[in-house]
Amino acid sequence: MNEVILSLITFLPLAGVFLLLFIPSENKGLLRGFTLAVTVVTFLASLPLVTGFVTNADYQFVMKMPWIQAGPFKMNYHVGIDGISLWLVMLTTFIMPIAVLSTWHAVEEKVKGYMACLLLLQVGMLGAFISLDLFLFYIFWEVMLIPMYFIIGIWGGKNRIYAAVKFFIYTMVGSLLMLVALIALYFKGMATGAPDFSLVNFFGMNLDPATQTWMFLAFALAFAIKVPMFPLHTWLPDAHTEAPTAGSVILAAVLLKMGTYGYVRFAMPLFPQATERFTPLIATLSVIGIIYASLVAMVQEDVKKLVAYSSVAHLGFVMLGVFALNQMGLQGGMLQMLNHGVSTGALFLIVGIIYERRHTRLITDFGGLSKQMPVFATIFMIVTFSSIGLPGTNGFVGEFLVLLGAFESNLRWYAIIASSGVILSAVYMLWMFQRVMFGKLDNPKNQKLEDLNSREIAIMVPLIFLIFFMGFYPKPFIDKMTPALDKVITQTRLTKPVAAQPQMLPAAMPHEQPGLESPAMPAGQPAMPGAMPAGHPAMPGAMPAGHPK
Amino acid sequence: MENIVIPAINMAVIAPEVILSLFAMALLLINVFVKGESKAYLGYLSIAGIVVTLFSVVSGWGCPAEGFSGTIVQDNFAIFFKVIFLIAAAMSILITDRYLEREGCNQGEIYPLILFATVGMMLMAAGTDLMTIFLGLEVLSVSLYILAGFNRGSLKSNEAGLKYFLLGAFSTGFLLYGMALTYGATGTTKVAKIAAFIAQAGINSSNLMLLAGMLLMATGFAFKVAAAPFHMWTPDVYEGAPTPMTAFMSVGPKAAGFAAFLRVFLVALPALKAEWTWLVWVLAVLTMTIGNITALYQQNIKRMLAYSSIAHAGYVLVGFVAGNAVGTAGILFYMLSYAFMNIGAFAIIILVGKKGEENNNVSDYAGFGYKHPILGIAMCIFLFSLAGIPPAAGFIGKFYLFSGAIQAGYIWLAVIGVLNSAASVYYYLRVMVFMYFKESTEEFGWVKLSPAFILCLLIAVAGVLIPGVLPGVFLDLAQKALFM
Amino acid sequence: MLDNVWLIPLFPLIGFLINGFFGKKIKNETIIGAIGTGAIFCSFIVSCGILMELVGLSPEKRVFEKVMFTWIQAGNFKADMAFLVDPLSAVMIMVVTGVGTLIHLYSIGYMHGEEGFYRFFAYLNLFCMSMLLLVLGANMLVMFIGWEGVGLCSYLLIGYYFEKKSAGDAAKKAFVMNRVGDFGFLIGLFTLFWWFGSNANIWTINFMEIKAASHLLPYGGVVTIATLCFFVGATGKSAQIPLYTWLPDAMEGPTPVSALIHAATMVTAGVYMIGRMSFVFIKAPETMMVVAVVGAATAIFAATIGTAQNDIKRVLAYSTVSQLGFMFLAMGVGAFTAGIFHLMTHAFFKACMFLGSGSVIHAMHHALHHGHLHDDPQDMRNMGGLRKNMPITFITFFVSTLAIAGIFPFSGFFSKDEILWQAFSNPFHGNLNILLWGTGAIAACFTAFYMFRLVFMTFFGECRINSKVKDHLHESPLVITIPLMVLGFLATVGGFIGMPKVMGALPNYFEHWLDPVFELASEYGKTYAHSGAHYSHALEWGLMGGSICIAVVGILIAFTLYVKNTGAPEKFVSTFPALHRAVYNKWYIDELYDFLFVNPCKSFGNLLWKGFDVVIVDGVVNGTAKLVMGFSAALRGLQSGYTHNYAMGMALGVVAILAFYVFR
Amino acid sequence: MLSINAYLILSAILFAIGTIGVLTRRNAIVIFMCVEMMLNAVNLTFIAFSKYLGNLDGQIFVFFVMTVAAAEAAVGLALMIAFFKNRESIDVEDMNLLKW
Repeated sequence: MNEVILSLITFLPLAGVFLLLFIPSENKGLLRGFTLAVTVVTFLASLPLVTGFVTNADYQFVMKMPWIQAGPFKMNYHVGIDGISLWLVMLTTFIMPIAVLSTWHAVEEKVKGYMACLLLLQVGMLGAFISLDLFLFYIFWEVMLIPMYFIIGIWGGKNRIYAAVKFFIYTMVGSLLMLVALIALYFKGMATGAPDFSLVNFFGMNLDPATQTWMFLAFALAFAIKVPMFPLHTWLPDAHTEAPTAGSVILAAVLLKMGTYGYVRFAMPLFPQATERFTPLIATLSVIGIIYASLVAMVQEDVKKLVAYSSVAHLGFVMLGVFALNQMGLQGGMLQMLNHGVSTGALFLIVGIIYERRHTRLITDFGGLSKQMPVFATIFMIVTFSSIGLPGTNGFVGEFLVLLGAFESNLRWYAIIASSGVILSAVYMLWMFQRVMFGKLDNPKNQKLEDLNSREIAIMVPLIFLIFFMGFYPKPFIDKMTPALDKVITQTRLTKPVAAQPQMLPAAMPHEQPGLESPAMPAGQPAMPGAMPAGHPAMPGAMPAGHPK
Repeated sequence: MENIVIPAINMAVIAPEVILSLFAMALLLINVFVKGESKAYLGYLSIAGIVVTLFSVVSGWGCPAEGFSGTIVQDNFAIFFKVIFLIAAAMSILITDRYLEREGCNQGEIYPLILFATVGMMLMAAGTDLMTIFLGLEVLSVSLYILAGFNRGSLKSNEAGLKYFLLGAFSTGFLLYGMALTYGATGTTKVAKIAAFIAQAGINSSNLMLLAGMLLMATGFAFKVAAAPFHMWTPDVYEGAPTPMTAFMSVGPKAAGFAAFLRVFLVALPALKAEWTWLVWVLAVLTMTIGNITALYQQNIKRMLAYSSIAHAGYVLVGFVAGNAVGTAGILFYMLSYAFMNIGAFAIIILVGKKGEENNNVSDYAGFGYKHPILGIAMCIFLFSLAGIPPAAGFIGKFYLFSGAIQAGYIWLAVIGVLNSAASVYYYLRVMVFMYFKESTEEFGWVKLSPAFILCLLIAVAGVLIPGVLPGVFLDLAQKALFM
Repeated sequence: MLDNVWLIPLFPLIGFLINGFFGKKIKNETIIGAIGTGAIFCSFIVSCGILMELVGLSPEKRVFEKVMFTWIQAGNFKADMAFLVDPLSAVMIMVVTGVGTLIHLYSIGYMHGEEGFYRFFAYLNLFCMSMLLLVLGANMLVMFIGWEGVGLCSYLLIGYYFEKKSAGDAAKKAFVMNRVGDFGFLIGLFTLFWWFGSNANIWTINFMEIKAASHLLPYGGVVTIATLCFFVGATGKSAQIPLYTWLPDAMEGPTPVSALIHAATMVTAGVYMIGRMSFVFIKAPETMMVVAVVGAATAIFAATIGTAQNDIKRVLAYSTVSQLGFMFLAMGVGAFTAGIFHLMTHAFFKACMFLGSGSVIHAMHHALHHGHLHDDPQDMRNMGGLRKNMPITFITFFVSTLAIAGIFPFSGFFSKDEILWQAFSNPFHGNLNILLWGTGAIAACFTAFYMFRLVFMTFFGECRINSKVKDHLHESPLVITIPLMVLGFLATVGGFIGMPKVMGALPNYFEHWLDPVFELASEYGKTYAHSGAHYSHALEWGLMGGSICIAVVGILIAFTLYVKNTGAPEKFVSTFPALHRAVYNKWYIDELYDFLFVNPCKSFGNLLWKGFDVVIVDGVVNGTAKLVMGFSAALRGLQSGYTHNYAMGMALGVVAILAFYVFR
Repeated sequence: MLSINAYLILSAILFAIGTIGVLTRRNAIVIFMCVEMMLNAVNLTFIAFSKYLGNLDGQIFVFFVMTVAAAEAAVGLALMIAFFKNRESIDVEDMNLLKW
């Protein structure tokens, strides 16, 4: 049973698409209801993943079936999740029903196609997260583009065609280069005995530096575009601004995570030396992205664009944390991915809600909405503060760990500069909030706005819940991902010299740095022995620094 | 004076060609003697002929044989290509009937001509003697000249036919001269013996005569496959020719050209591989780039697909440069999938077009996806496949071609290839932009589907999706079809 | 009881949830007010219990940590949701819950009839919870939740009248400036955590663990950096130079908010934080000096501005900034106990004054409302002679003013005098001590002056407002005056628990109480303190007298200018117009910040967006596309349609190929 | 006995003349005649080689080339007639409906 869950949730939406074709186009209610049902069922079906997940570094719920065997190539239908993908899969299945609900009435035209696109998108996203076969991953990675392209292009705003085409081609350029590297990697792997495209074959291959460099760059480019990292970000504001609410929500919540996920899953552990070499570059770009996007966000006139730029900044934090390459940073980065999915997803929902009512997103068209829409104001405020990273909300935990991790690694100065992004995020978010929600309700068009209806409340409540839950009790999330991330650290740091570690006083270093002593760590132990400072050998999972005796 | 030795004639080897030729001739006669308005039955008869031929072709799979003292062979390589030709011919025939009716040039000769062209292609694929290859090529070309100019009433069609004819003949000159020089340098016209002679005599690229012969032959084949800079006829001819024939031409002769190109260069001239690889490398880059970039600007969808077909020739040349098993198998697979996707796309173009080849502009597709959702989806599938986006066959094909190049160490070539591929996405997407992102301005009243048409589209969709999702068996066949 | 410390923040949280979710439905102000006040009162009871229990323990055992659950754990980093009870936090929770309860009570009356009554109480409860988390946090991160949480509540409450643009602006300003401070706090935290981890393999942010390991910390160096960062955090939260400008603007919030948040509790968080980490701060002499200098500078700087403000709350706001400066001065000279002591007394008298001013404003508002006048009810120029109309308010306000002015035996005297004495006599800053003391003394003089200016303008003289309105000026209801009386009482007598040793009448309870907390710090301090400088009791007595004299001088000046010779201020203004304008406009610091930071940020943002993002980054992208299109157009031109051109192309191709191979 | 080179050079010259003719002439029939000239140049090459090498392959090839040329001529002329009917010209400069 266990091994089919992943395939089930991935292809359930596809089955949904086929069934959708038999529902008459005029029956919009049924179309929406059916799609909602499919996504909800998918979500429910994905819950066993959390409950059944054993906290270790192994791939779980694995299914491996031969798929293509031709010539030198062997591709398998090889799926499975570990702590890294578990939450991203959950995020995807969780966000989909919300996305479907979010444009319940906003999309009145071509409902059938719209719903089909949403479901197809889900197939692509889930597939990409669960693939353990590089080729399979690539297929899903590309498949994702198509429905998103249509969602933006058909149901988008005024400038939608430009945005859709830009989105598609921009992403395509990167991913095709990745394809080249991927194939080259396979041939390299074949030479050292890799039997198929399964990801595990390619770890620890000790490629020569030049090869690593270009392959890493190819992978990194594809992922950087998706993230998006400065200066490859310009497709994002356009895509976000033009996409319908559900599109923006999914784009922000899940699609962008593909990029950062790609780094963690592929680019870094596959090419450790190149990762080390390019860490300064990527950290620099991340930090620039944080500051830059924040400053640009500050002066945006369109709420949605502002949120889009804030996404760029947030993802900059993720990248910084990931490339800190220590437990804190990576866990923070992963958590920040989830947080960003929840908070920014919620922000886009909020923008969608007012857009639906007013058909404008210009900040200057609003003002004083708090008076007219108190419930909305409350929710908006919570989400805003989550996005700012207020302690107690989810945003804080991730951001804090990222900065801490970066600070503890070699990226200290980057961390310090990035921390100033914390100030800027407060500036642009609160300024926007103030202009939209505070002040006098003097625009007559705003005076008749209705507060949230029950559907809108229903979509916001789970997100609000998560905002606080992850803010106050992120432990279950972190715990489940820890072993897998430790493995990533081990794989990526395999060849790293000790000198790259933080400076230590010789007298005061009784412990090994994480991951150095046991590169071939037996996966499956509850906590990574290699990741524990030897000072606390007997305390798996919990290591409060004791009082030095 | 020696005794004349009657060479071994093995008719079984050319059985498919014979069958198809007989059918073609019979159809010619029937066309003349049987009166009637509709010529559709000729189409069905030719389909029958193709099916019979197909069986005859396939039955030879796995049993290599040669005939006519080694001037023609029956090997898997030839069989794989022959299947492609037959599929292309059959699919083109399925969409011809409606088109001719609409354009008012309902003449039955078109079917036998298609069959003759197919025979020519089959000869090219099966020929192991420069002579046979040349003959096949000419049989094909002469038929195609007529097919391109088939719509006598249309000036565009006339022009296409005439241009094709003049340039085709011109290129034949080069090809022949190349063959002559090769003959002069090696003393034989049989590909296997050429290779043997080169190996035995130890001649290499310093032999200018052989080198010149090789290069001139390459230009001749490059013309056939529409590789830059010998591609310039392609857009004009494709645009002017009757659409079903454009579909046919863009697939069949290109595949045939590659079949001959591959056989001559890989079998006869492997010793000069270092020489011709660079040539093909340059050709590949030029072809991809020129094809794709020029296509970006096109408004006429037929012309756009013409440029796109140039680009696709470029991709295939990438596999050729690789010259290894993966690359070559990639060529075979790619030509097969290209047949499905390209003819499928042209089928839709026929449906959207009006008499006199109107409505062929991309902008005429505005809203098409909503008026005819199923056709729209089909068109999307073809276009995505052409763009090389999974899970369509076009992606797997490109994957294989580029894999070949990467395996052989031509990373930059692969990079140029994928960048081209990314650029190409723009113009394929553009069609979809109009199909889905713009509202229709007028009614699409002119789409009339016949069962044959539906069949053709079904085959095309299946032929794009099945090898796309489960390419294993097809790739396996392609691997087995290699003569190396 | 100690084990139930978690109840303290829980009650306000419950209050917040009830009022926040159901307040709108409840509607009844009494119930809402009762819930809000009751919640914090329950906390107060628990706090009392905890205090009692602590008192019962021997001094060295007065540390208790309660771990609730592991909040964040990642790699070596671990942060528990844990509470720390020790004498210091006990003082703080008493102040917060005690003053908090009074202010909640007061708010029931003050906020009567406001549209968002429930919202107000919900926020107020939320604030109390955050503040309690801040003071009870057992590690820096829990403290940081509270730290930012109070910032949030401050934001919400300053922006309570969100329809007023100025309120929204002020709220945002407060939050952003606090964030600047938080940035510092975070970096400080990182530094400390990193240092301990990499040098001592102690991966902790827990205060007690750091304390236990603090002997490993070097003097200066990295500790200076870390503490300076923390101090940046403190300047943000506690409105010190350079991040003080948000506090006066924060007066846009309702007056109880100003009393609770912007006087009694939140703004003192920075002081508390330094006290909490005294053992780290003391190890950085440079930081100590910076803290002292900034504190002294803020004290005098804000005091000067306070002299020229006409808005009653703004005067109090600047006075708060100034008094916070005193507290930082105390911290900076190593007089942690004195700082905390002043924190407490300040909480009493300043809360009392804010509430008193609220009472005045309340009355003025009502009166003006009756008279259908639109004058500013907060402008002191409209007031005068209110002592007759509002006796209770006047008396409580007056004693608090005496306290802040430092008149014996009011509470402020003891705390402020202690600070000044320590500034003079501390062993850390050498010759700087005189300057610190002098600045403090002058600031004290200014304080006495502007506070009495306020009192005189408000309560003395003749009412400067329309006479028909005058009759409508009433004393506020009991619910408002009771808190005033309690606070007034505390402001009067609160100082006795910290009576200086030289006086000898009472043991210095307060110092003894906090001794275990700051013991280690003074221990560390000794290693680099200048020895020998022993001052006689006579000098201490002398300075004490001096400071009273200074205060009296200030009062007399105020009396002269604003009671006896009311024309004098006008004359002064006309004599030194530029000076007055500068002071009145707060030395143009806001404008300076706008000029230096806000506007450049905006224009830089605009430049980046419209100049860089759109033109360059996107320009490259679209430019590439255009370039390719240009190529496309050019290549298309080659396709001339002429057969001979095509043939020529082919021929050239052949020639080129042949030529290449032949001539290579 | 002339050496093989003479034949080859002659045929090369003929081929070049044919090529230049194709490039410079504008009348479709003339162009086609130039193409025929190229083919015949090739034929000459074949024959020369055949004689020189002493095998018949070249000569057989020439037969085929001639046959094919005849077929091409038939088809080509038919196309020209069709074009002429519609356009009343067989000048290649008039064949420019299809371009770009």
